[in-house]
Amino acid sequence: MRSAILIFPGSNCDRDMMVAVERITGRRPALVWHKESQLDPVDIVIIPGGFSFGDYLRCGALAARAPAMEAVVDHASRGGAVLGVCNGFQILLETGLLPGTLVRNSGLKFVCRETRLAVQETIETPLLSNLATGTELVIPVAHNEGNYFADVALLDSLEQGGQVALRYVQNDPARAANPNGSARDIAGILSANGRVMGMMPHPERAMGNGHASEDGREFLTSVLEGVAR
Amino acid sequence: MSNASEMRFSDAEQMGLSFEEWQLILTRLGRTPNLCELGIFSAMWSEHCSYKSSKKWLKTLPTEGAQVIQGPGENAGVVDIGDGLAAVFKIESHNHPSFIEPYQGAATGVGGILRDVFTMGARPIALLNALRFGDIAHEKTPHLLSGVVAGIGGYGNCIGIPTVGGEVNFHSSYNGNILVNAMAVGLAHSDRIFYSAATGAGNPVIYVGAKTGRDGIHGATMASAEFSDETESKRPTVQVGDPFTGKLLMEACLELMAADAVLSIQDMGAAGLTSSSVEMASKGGLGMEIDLDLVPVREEAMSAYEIMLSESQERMLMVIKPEQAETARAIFEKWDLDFMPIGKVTDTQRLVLLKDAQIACDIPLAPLVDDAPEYDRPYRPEELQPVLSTAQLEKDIPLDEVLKKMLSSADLSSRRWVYEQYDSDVMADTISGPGGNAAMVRIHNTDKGLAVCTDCTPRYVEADPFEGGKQAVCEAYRNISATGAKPLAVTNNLNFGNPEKQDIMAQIVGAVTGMGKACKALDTPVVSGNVSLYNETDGMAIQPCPVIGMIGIIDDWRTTIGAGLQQAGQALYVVGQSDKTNDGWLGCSVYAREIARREGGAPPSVDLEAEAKNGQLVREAIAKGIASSVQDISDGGLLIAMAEMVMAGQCGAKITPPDSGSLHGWAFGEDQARYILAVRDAGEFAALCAGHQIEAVRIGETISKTELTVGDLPPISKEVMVAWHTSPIPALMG
Amino acid sequence: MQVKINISLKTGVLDPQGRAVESALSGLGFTDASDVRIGKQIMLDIDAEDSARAEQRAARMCESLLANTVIEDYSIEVIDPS
Amino acid sequence: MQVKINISLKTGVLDPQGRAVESALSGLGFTDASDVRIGKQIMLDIDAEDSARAEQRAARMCESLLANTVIEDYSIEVIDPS
Ligand SMILES: Nc1ncnc2c1ncn2[C@@H]1O[C@H](COP(=O)(O)OP(=O)(O)O)[C@@H](O)[C@H]1O
Ligand SMILES: [Mg+2]
Repeated sequence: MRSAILIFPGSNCDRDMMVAVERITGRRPALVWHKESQLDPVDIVIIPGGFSFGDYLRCGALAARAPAMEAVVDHASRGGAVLGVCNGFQILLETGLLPGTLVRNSGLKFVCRETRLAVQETIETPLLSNLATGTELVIPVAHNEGNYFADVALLDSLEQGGQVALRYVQNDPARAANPNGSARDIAGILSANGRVMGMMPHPERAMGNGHASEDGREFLTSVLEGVAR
Repeated sequence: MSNASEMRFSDAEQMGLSFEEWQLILTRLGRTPNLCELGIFSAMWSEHCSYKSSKKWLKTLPTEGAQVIQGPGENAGVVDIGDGLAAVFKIESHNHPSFIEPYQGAATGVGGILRDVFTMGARPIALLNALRFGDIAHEKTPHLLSGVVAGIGGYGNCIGIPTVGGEVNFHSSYNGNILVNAMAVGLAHSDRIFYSAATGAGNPVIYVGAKTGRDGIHGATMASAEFSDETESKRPTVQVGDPFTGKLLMEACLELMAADAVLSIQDMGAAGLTSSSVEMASKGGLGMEIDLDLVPVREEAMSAYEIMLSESQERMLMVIKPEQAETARAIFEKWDLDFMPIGKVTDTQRLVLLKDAQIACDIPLAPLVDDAPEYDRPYRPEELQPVLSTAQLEKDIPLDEVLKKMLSSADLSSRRWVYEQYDSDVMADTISGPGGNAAMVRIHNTDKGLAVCTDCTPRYVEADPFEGGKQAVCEAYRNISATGAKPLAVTNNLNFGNPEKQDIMAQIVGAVTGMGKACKALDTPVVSGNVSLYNETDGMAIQPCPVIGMIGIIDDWRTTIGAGLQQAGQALYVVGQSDKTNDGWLGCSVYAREIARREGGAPPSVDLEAEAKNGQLVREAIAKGIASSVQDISDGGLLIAMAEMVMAGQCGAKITPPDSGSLHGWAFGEDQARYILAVRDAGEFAALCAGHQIEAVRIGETISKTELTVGDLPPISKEVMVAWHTSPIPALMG
Repeated sequence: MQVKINISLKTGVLDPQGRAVESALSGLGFTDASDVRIGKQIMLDIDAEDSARAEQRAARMCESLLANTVIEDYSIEVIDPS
Repeated sequence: MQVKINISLKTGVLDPQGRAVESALSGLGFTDASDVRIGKQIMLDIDAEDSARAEQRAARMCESLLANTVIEDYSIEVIDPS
């Protein structure tokens, strides 16, 4: 299993993701600096969370124009797998590898809390291979702009096309399931070919071993085993 | 004032210097200073940089111990945590800037304290804060609270250091003077700590980081002046934080330090280039020469005075090994940061500044540092407050109604609205974040955990500065102990009013003395700190707030436990309470303020020996796996602590009040040195207590229903308590 | 040449910030405000011979970075065609 | 009445966002852009009799919420005084 993690100035979950992937696969991912324009062949590229370029202008906008992202677009166009988490999701949207956009949380505040996700019925994808539809996972979020927005036509087509991968569902009965106002409770989506996924929750922060939940490990294991096949 | 014209006393006075200080400058220089020189003196001699009112008393604090690698006097304190690692930490205030511009003031406070920590070669691993706002109903409070919290999150979340703990309280004395104290904790190799003393005459002095602008000029003197409505309207140029550049600067500095290129390094905090250059040169017993035309600036026509006193953020000054200059430059270029040799170390013991090919400043360093005025300010303690009896305070109100009022009071209600705006999980080593006792972060890749917290109870300090100073240390000690970690050392932030007033000075003296005594008794030396005085508006002083930031260490983070009750059928004990204290100490308590509507009265006294003994017992009960949850008893007393254990837990509790005495005193009294424990095995626990010669009182047991039952009173469900507890702040903030 | 670029959300695109500001305004008693939308204004200097050329360059910058044309519109104004 | 409010940082106040955008532009080959400053543009509807009154209300809104007058300046334009 060969993986690569992109690093932009301002990325801050790169180490966390590296530790998580290495723990699962036993192999350290390649770390790719944003100025590099070439990618060695890998089974998956992971774009980690953080505040690439300070979130300035629009989240992910400046990172999406970095040389390394051209290489990622190439990799994806050859059918390569890509996972973007949090800021990584925002970058994938800015690059156009995924449709729609993420806007400010409806509460207009940064939100860091546990959420419960339900795996949706999707098109064929290696990224959710081990996870049955309906599987529920407790994984935390931490973001300012995680409110997924698309027009009704796009939302309908995502749903009909099986591109909605994860939705927020009730966790704490005393609180709303959806932490950010995201359209139709969407927490993660897939590209039309099922090989690019973006999600707001941070699986690398739910690895057991001192974390409140171990479900992120289950999730990442599914992703990594799926793309290694 | 123009740079060329000769300065007069009136100019010095405008900068906050006294006539004696002005005279001293004339004598030391043997001539009249120019504007730039006078600005440098006034900044270095300001309260903020020189600690002139507090130094005498700070010297009385215990600063030594086997665990201490570096005590006060550097950018941050350094404590040995074993395995070749050290914890580097400090707390710092940003009170005045945060009142003027809450978001940026708080954000730059976080940025500044982070620089203090990574300047020493440590990678920051945790952030905390201690906040005080005015009355929750005051018109400015929501605006200030939301701005400060967003600013703290804005910086910490972006730079990627988890904010894991802190405290927020409200009191009308902070209506015009909020407190924003930020603490950072970092991790370094104990043999690779970096210091600020310049070395080697001839070595290059390098400026790195962001460019210099006209931000916050004379912030250090502003922080040392009393507030009036006039200063608010003057609105000095506010510093703007740039956490993105801060992150790049942090990564670049840590990379450069790993490359073995740095000889000495100092961040540019208060008084910017002035204090950094003066401190580096004077600590090294050397001099420095800087060409101000080489300083990267982002505004045109900046004068020597402005460049020296700018408080632009995200900047550092370093002395590097000359042969490593190119390596260093390459690292900073990689991170897109300015890297500029601006001068050199000299052996003249003078600070010489060039501007436009002329000498803009040439002053001996000794007077700037050694002659910085040190005052022995007179003080007159206020008379001690009377002890209020339970009978004087107890109100005839049903217990559940009191519990409701207390849980939903400004000071005891849940802070979830606040801490959910902080990324408390980034770095993926947070074992327990905000919302419990002390927070715990794992030492990356090891079994060890670092417990951290901030604490102070201003109403106690106001009523009795000495006991209140002791209590702040003890409360932190209890919070650390309740996680199972061993308390190691403290940093402190002394927030007080105007020290020129004798009653305020007496508060400082009392609190520092009490704090010192407690730190000594508990073997938690003071390794760093900060002082913020003149927290007054139009003559109204704040409630004194000497905040303690404490760290502790646990050998195996897996053994730590939380406050939440885990399993039904376990015995609940109170440690530190004999049957005799069942009457409870209500004076100066939250109960007294919220229910009896009476502030003041003597606070509970603090028994340092009991604190040490009880803390030791609790840590052992955790280490041996006897206790399954622990909560220390602080604000609001036993019943509040018990309610918190139910709200955070998986099961409920049924407890029984004593047969006699005051029910409210028992439930809400704030006697010190106490903890509630849920234990797996009552027999083992009894044996442990007997071994320590400590009496623990069994008050009840855990039950499977998630509710709290007190004696024969109707049970109160967890859901109801959580609703009381979590709604007040969101309701206020809309 | 100083150029001003206004970037606004396309109609139909959710503007949570605009909404929240509107409700905050009404909470402060400004019930006469409605339809609040928040956009960006970018001021910059473009080194160009004439204003037509500056405008052209600005448009290029918008297309390739400054605006997210999926959800945003932009307009350009050359302020100081000196 | 439609009102446009521009909010910009006061001169001298650091604009980290503008700086980052400027360097991204130059990385994309737009080396002709400099001095990038980013502000906000707020569009809103104000229910008022005339444009003088609308402008007055907008100024009040800026002072009490929309602008952070410690570090920002604002300007108001009544667009559609119909
Ligand atoms: N209350 C205090 N207790 C102990 N040490 C203190 C206290 N206040 C300040 N110090 C120490 O004095 C030194 C100067 O502090 P400060 O001026 O805040 O540093 P900086 O210039 O980095 O902000 C530091 O080493 C700090 O730890
Ligand atoms: Mg410092």
